[in-house]
Amino acid sequence: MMQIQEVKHKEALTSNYAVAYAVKAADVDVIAVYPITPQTTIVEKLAEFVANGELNAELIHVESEHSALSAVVGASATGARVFTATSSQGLEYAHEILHIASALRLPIVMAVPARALSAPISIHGDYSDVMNARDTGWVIYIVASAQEAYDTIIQAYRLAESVYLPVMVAYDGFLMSHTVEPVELNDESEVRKFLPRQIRPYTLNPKRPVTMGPLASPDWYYEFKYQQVLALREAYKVAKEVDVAYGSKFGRSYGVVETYKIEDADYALVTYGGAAYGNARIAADRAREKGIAAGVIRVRLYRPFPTLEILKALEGVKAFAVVDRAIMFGSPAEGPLYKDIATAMYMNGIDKPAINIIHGIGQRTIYVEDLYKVYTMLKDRPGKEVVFMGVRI
Amino acid sequence: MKLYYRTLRDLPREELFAPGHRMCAGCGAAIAMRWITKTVGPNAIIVNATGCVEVTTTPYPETAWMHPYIHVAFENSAAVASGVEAAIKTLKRKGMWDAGDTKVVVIAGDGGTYDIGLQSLSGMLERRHGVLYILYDNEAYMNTGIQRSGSTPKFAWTTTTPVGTAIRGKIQWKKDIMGIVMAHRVPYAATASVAYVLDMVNKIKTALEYTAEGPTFLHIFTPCVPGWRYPENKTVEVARLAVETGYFPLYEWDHGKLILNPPSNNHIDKSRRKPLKEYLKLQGRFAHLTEEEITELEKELDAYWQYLAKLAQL
Amino acid sequence: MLEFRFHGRGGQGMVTAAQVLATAAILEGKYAQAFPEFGPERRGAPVKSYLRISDNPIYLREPVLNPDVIVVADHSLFVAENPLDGAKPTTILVVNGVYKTSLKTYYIDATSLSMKILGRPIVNTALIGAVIKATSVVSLSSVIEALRKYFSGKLYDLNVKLIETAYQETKEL
Amino acid sequence: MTLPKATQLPIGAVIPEPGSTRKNITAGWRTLRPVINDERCIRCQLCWLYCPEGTIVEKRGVFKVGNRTYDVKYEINYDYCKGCGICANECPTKAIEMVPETT
Repeated sequence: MMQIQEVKHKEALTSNYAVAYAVKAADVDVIAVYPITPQTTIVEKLAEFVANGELNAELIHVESEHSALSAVVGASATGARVFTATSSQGLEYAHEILHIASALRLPIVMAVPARALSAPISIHGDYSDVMNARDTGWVIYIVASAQEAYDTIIQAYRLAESVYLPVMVAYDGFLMSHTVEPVELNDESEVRKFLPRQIRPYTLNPKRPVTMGPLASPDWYYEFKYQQVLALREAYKVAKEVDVAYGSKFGRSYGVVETYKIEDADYALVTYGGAAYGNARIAADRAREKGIAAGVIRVRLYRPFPTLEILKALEGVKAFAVVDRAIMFGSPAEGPLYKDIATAMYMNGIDKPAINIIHGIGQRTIYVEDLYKVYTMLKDRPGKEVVFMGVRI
Repeated sequence: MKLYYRTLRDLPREELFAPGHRMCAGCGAAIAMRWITKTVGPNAIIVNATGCVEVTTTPYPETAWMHPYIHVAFENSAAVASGVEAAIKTLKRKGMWDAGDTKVVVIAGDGGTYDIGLQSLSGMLERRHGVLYILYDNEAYMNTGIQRSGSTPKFAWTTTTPVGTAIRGKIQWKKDIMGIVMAHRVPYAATASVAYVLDMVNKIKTALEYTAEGPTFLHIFTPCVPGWRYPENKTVEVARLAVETGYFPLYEWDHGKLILNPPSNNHIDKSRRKPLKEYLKLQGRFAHLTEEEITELEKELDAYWQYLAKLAQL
Repeated sequence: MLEFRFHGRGGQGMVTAAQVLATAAILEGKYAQAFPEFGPERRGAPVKSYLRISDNPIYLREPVLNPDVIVVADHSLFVAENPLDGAKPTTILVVNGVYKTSLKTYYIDATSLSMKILGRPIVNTALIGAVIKATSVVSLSSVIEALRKYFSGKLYDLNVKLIETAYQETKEL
Repeated sequence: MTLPKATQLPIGAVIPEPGSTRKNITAGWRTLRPVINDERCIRCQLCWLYCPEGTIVEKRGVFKVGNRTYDVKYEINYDYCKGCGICANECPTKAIEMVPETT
């Protein structure tokens, strides 16, 4: 029988624009944003949607990122569906409110095209900003394509509103934020069915007055922090369910960890984000041409950390390298993902050669050739070390 | 201002600020909170900046607030309120707001307004959110234990402006926050004092109603027992003397017009004001002042009154 | 997979040129990726942009190092930059005005043409026409459709006219 | 007293009960207690107006004091009075006296 394959319509969008389309589809009520490169084009697109009446939302042009997050905290507490976005210094500036947003248990969604931190000032991409936010109680996705950015923003609302936690969707500044790619957009009415309006247990409403953000003494404070621990554990389960539900409705799902040719791999690269992952796949192909059984693991859900999936993916490999695009100065190993995986392995009694590659800092180009070399390193001299790659030493 | 309440008999009777809170005995801000909550009525959302009022009214698992209330941080109450206001607007438009004409009221101290919160306040005023922002001014960081702020008056003792042999109290003048707010061309801004409750509640109500047009601002003078070092039964007396000596004039900025309110409307003529000394001598924070220093303060006060008189003529 | 590198100056529209071609390819059901050499875009400063078009999903996120097609908006860029860097023997050069190299070259007087039709020396649209003529990577009609995402009203009509004329007038050197 | 477990508390440290500081009796803060002499009280309302705690209670009814009749009477809710003495200080007829608390 002949199959008629439907050619799905795709738009040519940058990841930033894809995010804006997802926000529109989610029928967001309040958006507060402040311009910062490379995030700005998200706001520009959203402003266009609002100006054209395509999105029925209040767009608050705040005077800082700190106020952007503060305003969406206020709006979310009032029961609105909210969105904000920032990068780099903006995320640092708003850092204080990151902790508060998660502790107040507000389902805020924020996009972060990841960018390096000053000084010296760099407008280019790396993950220093996102990694500084990793312990703030937010759910953090790091996505690898404009399509995934679109899909994940929609998933993020469903997740956030199920577990009452804010969700950050991060991706490569410039390398994705400004790269036009094909994106299949969902029917907006279907997105809205996927994201039904929920009655939250507590919002600011004179009919049901509650106090939010009180003072907690040592007798009470810890319990609320522990609640957040539990909420993130719950988010780990729900994120997977949401991804499956999204996949069955819209035909695309990603898992919390994505793997490439890992099943029979001896050597693996573990990484996050579009450039490191995309180029690692090509490098793995090249390595396989040379007889090295190479595979790639991409962490999509970064917080809560998908320990089980990563350990499972690494089960069969002889050695692996973690490619980090951020530096944790003064750490025993300077890569943040490396630290997470090392902890996960140690706690599970696993000991394997594991190299930490630091690369792509301030958008230093991660060449396929560089990553290919990492596979040869893993094969020729597997050990435990931190390698600063691509830097003039 | 509109006269919503002509006599004390007209004042709202229902208490909307619960006792049992931990504000100091004799706290000036507590008097203000009582009258703010009563006057705005139940259909309002309170956004509170970090500060004395916040920590003393929300000791988990208790709250003194009977309104929906949120505290987020120190410097951002105006931004949070912007979000609350925008949310109500959109939810109304989408038919998802069931509470009717809900007002948004910020309550913030002088630290959260003059200093760390000035940026978000300016942003909120510039964007013209329909929010009533109420500053309760106790002229220092009292919550952290009496440190100087941009609102602390010249020569005042605080723990960070001690009276030493080389420097005696705060060196700088108090910032003119009303001038800053008025420069944003808000529909309405006013000063008020807990000693003049009738004037204060009419201004609260006026400012609240004007939020339909845009942001409004109230600067309420709230003496602080431990910070100003006076006996706890003297709060209203100190607040009254601040007005009677001309130190804290009562006036309002109504759509570009500056109007001095009684009794300050009589005070352009210096002879109608009580000597500043009467206000200063009640307070331990000014106990070290020399005659020369008092003269300097009086000179500056006269200059300020000349400035106000000019504004009132415009 | 076909890889393109565009050389221009801030304001000449070379980033948009890559995006328009990517959009046209995506309209045709192909995979494409267009991105600028990222930086704060400043009028007059040399800029590069990149384009990949493929029948399969594109995972590679390197700058284009060995382009199949090099597009140069302005002769002076041969002095300021080295647009031929990484060129292969099979690489095709598309250039505004006649410029002789060892590469197979297509040229168009994009400056005169854009001045004539748009009244402004914004050469990107003309060069898109030249690229289609040189490579047939997408159809002219797809590009005209893709242009709708970037221009509207009279400006759209003028750019369509510009692209069609450029397509006709592009010659092989 | 056993305090609730983390899972038993509302999320986000929300306090769902408005005005719940009423559970906290602040009577113990007092060293001096205000006592109203109803004979001297002229019902000017100033104590009620200025009390920071809202502890001056306005009672409606018919109250005969000497040869005068009032429709209102002021009493003090000693549960919350912190004894600041503003009421006594502001009273124009000195109808309120601050007397030492006896334990």
